[in-house]
Amino acid sequence: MGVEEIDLKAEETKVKKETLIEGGSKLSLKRLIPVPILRNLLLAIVAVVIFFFLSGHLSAYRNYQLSQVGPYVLAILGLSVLIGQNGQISIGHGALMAIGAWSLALLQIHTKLPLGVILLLATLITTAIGGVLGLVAARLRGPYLAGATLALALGVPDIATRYRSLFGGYQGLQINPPSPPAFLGANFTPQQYLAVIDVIVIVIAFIFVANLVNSRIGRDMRAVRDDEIAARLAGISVQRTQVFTFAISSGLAGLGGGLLALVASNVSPGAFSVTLSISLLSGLVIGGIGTMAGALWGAAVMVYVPQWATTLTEKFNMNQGIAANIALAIYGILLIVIVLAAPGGIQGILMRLKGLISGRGRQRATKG
Amino acid sequence: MGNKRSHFSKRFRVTVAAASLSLIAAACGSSSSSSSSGSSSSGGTTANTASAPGITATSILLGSHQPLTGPAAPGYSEIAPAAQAYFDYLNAHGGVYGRSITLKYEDDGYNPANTTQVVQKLVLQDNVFGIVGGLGTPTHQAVVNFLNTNKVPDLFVASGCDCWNQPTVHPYTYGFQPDYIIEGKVLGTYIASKYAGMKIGVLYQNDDFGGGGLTGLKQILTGGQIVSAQPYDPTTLTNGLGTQVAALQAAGAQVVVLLTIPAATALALLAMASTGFQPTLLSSSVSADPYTLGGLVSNFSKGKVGASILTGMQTLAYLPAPTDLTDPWTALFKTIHDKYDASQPFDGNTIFGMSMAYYTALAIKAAGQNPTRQSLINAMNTQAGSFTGPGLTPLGYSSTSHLGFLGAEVMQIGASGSLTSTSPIYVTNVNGPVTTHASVEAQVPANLG
Amino acid sequence: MLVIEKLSASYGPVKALKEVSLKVDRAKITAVLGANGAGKTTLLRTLSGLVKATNGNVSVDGNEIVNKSPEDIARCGVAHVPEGRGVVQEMTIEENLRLGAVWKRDVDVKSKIKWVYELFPPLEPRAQKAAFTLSGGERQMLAIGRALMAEPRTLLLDEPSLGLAPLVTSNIMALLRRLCDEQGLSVLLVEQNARSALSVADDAVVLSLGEVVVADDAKKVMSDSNLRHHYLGF
Amino acid sequence: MGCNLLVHVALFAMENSSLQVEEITVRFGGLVALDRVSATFKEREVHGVIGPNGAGKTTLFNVVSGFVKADSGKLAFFGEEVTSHRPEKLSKYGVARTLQGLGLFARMSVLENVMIGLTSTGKTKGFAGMLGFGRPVKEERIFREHALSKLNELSLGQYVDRMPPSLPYAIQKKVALARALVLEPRFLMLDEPASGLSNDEMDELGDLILKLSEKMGIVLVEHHMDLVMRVCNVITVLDFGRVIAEGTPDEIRSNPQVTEAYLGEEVNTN
Amino acid sequence: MTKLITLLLIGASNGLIYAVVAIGLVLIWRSTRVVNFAQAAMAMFSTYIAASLIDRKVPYFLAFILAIVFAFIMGSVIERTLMRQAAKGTPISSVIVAVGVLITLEALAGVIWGANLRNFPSHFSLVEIKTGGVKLGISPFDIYIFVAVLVLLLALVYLFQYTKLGMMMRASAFAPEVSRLLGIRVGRMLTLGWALASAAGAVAGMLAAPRVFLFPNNMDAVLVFAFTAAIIGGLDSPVGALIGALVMGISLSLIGGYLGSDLENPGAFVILVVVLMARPQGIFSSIAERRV
Repeated sequence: MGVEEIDLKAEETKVKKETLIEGGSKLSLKRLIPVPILRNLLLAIVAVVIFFFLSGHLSAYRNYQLSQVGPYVLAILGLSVLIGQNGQISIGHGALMAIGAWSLALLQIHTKLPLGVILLLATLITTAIGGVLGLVAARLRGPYLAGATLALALGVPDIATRYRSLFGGYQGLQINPPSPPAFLGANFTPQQYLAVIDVIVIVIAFIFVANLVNSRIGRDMRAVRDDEIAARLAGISVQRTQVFTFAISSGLAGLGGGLLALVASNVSPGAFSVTLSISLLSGLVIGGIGTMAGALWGAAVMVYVPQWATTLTEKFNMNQGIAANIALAIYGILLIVIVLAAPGGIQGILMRLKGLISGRGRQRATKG
Repeated sequence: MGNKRSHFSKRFRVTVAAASLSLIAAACGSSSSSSSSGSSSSGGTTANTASAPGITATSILLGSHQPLTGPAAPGYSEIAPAAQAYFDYLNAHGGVYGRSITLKYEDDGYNPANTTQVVQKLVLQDNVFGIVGGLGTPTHQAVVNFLNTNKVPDLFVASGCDCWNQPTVHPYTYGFQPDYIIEGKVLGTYIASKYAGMKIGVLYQNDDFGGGGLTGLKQILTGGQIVSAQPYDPTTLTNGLGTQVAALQAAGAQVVVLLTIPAATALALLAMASTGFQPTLLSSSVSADPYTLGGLVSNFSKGKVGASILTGMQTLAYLPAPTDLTDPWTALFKTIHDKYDASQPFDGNTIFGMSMAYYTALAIKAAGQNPTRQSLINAMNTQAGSFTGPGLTPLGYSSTSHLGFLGAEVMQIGASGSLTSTSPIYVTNVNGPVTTHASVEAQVPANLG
Repeated sequence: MLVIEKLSASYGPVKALKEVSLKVDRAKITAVLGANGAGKTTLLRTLSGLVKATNGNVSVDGNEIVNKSPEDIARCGVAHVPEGRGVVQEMTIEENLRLGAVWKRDVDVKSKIKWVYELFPPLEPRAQKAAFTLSGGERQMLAIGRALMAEPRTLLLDEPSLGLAPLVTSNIMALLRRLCDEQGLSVLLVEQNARSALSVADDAVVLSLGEVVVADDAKKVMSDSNLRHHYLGF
Repeated sequence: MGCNLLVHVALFAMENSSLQVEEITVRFGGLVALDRVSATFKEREVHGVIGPNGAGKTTLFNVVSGFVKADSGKLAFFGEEVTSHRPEKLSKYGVARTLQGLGLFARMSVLENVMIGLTSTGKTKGFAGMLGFGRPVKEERIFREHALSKLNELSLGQYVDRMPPSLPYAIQKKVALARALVLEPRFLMLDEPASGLSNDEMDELGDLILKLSEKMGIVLVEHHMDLVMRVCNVITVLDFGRVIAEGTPDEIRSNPQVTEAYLGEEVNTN
Repeated sequence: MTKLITLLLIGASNGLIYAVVAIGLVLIWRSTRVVNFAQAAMAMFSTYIAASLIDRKVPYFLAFILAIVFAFIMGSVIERTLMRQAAKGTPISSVIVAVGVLITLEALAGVIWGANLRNFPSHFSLVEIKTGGVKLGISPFDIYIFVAVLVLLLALVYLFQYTKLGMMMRASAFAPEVSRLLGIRVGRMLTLGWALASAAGAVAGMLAAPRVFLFPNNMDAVLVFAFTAAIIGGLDSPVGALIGALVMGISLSLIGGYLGSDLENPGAFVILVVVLMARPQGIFSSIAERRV
């Protein structure tokens, strides 16, 4: 009834190479392997292999620390897609992590499915629940959405205490941490195994998210974020895009929750308090909103800074109760300082440094 | 120590001497290689070696996870400093086999995800010999598998969950305080003997603590004697307990059993005082520490309610009362507290922490001059059942049971916060019958070295 | 008396004012005309400090005001009546009027309000109603009345005729002339409604793309064919 | 004027090559924003809509593009009556609209901004976007080619990688235009395209509009009369929500009512 | 029937405390568009100041007033030093800075006063009043809370409706640009908004503490309920906050009493979603701000 739709096949034959972006000279891998999936797969395999060998040189505890970062990377990545790409806020991603964690726990207890399948199912369950919540979220804006999601973070953990026989009540459910398969050898610690699982899951999630962000769907998300009116004029359904993004974002948080269950080998309400949701948001801002690498920095700060602050305070021979509180204060002050000094987060600082080094700082510092 | 001793009563001095003797006997029995003379700090025919992770010739490093910050910190944050204070005292008096004990306790904020992290750090990074007094059910559950897989001794978990008593599944984990179900059974037995036929109401926390206690109560009080059982959620305590108390009152409860944390006990007392509901009150050992509660309820109403609201309330106890300075252990702990832990209050949590430290020292000593993780577990399984100290009731440790205190006695809170016994000591296990027992509280030893 | 010398300002990426110079004497009205986007509103916003000037000087009665904060400029006796809905809609008419002199200590607010009600009779019966209940013309009256509360020496008006019926517009213009004469105000009047503005103004400038293209006596501008060209395009 | 209206009503036959509004009335609370407004926008014609501030021009655009629902009246695209339509559907009808100001996506590159113009033709659904092969990738390539060729056509090729706020205003305006044009619409609705442009830039815009009108119908809301008079075939004049005149630029120029609406009445200062 | 009345009274009295915190949130939201997560910690900190003063034998009401003065100053300082700086970034930056303040203040309280639960004197009896053997279901302290909240609200209403200062604050919140054109120093009004919100928080803290005791995290849950209450009311409206808070307090009490206390938190979520689905901007908010 109107526009002639673009005929994919006919157009494809007319692809002209010379019109590719002027900036195309900057990265050669993109040219070498033009199909994203192959390019990303290659990068992913390289990353996993490198990590696999690196992890062998780390102590069990270092590996464990690394594995702790993973769950938060995924949850923050989910938040980053939601807030950074789509402009919706959530102070309730801790609750979505909880949903993923309990899904994983119940599946592990009641089925004999392999770990990978369980993680996938936990992700899908959270995605579905996130889609339903997204219907509510799409009607709300700004602080109203923030408040609703905060109430979600408050309410969800109590479901576990209410339905004790299923969800384990206040003390929650026990998870058997995955034990490394025999072929990896006797020296392969469970901590190393957890860290490797973490990295594999993160890499897969990053590939999917990167594809999504670089696809039409991702662009629609950003269009809705920047200008709902203009997006509607371009034919984008704002509501559908927002619901979809909320579902995807929830799925990532759910996957993170599943990993957290494995890493903490336990799922209980105490691990999913409102504080967790707020920390995730802080981690996102500290890492840098809207960038994928920002999720890594944010999660690393969440895990390492409190531990580092504790180690620091332990050096001064003081009452450990006071030391614990001083460590907490250091974290709080650092949070304020980073946000005030670097509104773009750590990734923003890195991009600026990179810009300074390559002399092209003006152009790209605001990307994302 | 010598100049200190002059402060103590004559009776106390006698006690100390006797205790030293009994300890020497125990030590000789446990280790043929040891001929420690009790007071000498470097005794033993062989040299001290770094016999296990966390152990050097001169030191022992233990670990623990505690809520030092966050909503669960109030009260519980005192326990580990108190335990460390006892170790400081012990170290100043020769330590164990000349080794000083350090307790490295890390903050987990009562968040199980953090517990896993700090315990992994303590075990893998700091190389502690074992974990003692890890606090909380959900928190400790997150690490119990890890500790047992790695064969790390996991002594005296500070939680009354029956889940720690699984010698076949968790051979390295041992409980400490009476199991919540045992407490419930003891309370039930006491009620059956003293308040037969009266209507019983229960206010319980909706977790393993309150739920376990209720289970125990119901095992004894069959029939319709329990007229109402009201749960509360610890995360919504800011809304008070008025609704639950109103329901208990409406049900006509004459005796109310409180299976509550101290803050909730105080809130319940407040709600009762405000509506003039005055049932006979009984509480679990967790719920009623006269010091803590006295401080909290003293200002309910200017002079009208005050600490008197506590008077007459009966609570379970398996350790001496912090208010009872005539008890030699309380007196000793108070002295230690004043010297090493003065910045913290002296209350039930202090007694708990120091007692736990005392039994820890006993266990390590029993594990031999150069203990290993396995020798510690062996000592727990073979000797710990007969350990005595500040505890009032026998301990349940054996190769087939990892229960700690097997019972409790009922104490009544007096006008000035004093506690008087109103029952025999009840002893039981999770499934067996409840019997009475004589107090096993030991005399205070001179030192452990 | 308002003197503007070579004032330049940018609005985001757009250079909105380019070296604008003009002068308004005491008890005179200068009309600023021009199409949408010519920079009229930016000129007023720069004068009142809401937009930072990139260059140039502005003085009011001898005080240099360029790039001072809007509140300080207001306290120098410059009142800016912004375009359209420049009233605080959630507050009552009387509160809006009180706001006009809120920083000034030596004003007899009661008699001043009474005076404004005399100037704009439709306001008085609705004194306690929220401002959003007013019609467009009444809002404009309120905005002007409020600006007068602080006894300003210089009045900056942004399109007072916007969306008003011709009769209302002509009433407001007539009143403006009267105020100017009686109070000795310097008035800078930005208008799209050129005829009505020129009929009360002493002088006029026409802005086009941020530049002054015509500056002359109002009567002359009225008959100037340049005006027709720059303004209507024919 | 009354006469004009009558003629209009008589001519309102569903023309299948035009956009038609008939007797559209819109009220906001007590305010009548549009009062029985009728107009026919034809293909390959530039139709100007002018009037003083607040005359209802943008409201008319909003009714046509679906942001505002008319209280009464009819709306027809190419002979098909549109009862309730939403802005999301506009591009399906072959109608593109620019927004007042810019309406660009500030944190997306110029290329992405233009690619958004094609998004309604995309077939990639939700989760499939996560796959790095197959249709989504192919589709992206096609989108990119289309957008690039449109950008090159408008001499914007050198800016593809830039963020709009970092560009001169005139370039941003052009990007917005490129986004509207990338789908090759049958109708283009331009909402104040010249605001903020210099004289030279405005001339260039005029040339562009004339060139575009060879392929599509253009509806133009604009204040700059130079431009309107130069490019329009037909002009509709609104004042206080009503059509006060319609005709060729010459007719409008000589219409006293229009002059009155724009210049206002003289004030009797006595 | 008695149960219902008891639940209603308990809910209303909890609701009043949420209301004071919620009004603090509204004050800050209206003037600076920041959801102040630090409100809870600021209230707690001021309450500790009052408690320390009372421990040093300062009379209750003097301590009460001194704590409010302290809170007032603390609020101004936080706005001037941190929030004004944060306002230059994205809206989320401001929220995160507020979270940073929350964490830091709670940690500092832990350092200074320790993590232990302590009591806070109620000054008035918490025991239910009886007249001629008939229980009234409320205690003198309940009446005190009611009166204190009423006084606070009336004081705020007086300030905002009948004083020049209040008028300037309202104008600054509704129309900052117009206000600046009228010579109002909008920046100072923002500082004052934070100061007043902080002072209101101190009142809430001191009213809540006798019943929930005092510890570094004692106001966290109250903040979450107060935030949901403010949202129900529409974040721009102090009256909305009061009504939202009463709705929240009473609903939670009824849910806890009839369905079980573990459904209170999920209940808060359900109530909020139901209200927001009907009114996405809260019940009392003014017009939505969307442009075409």
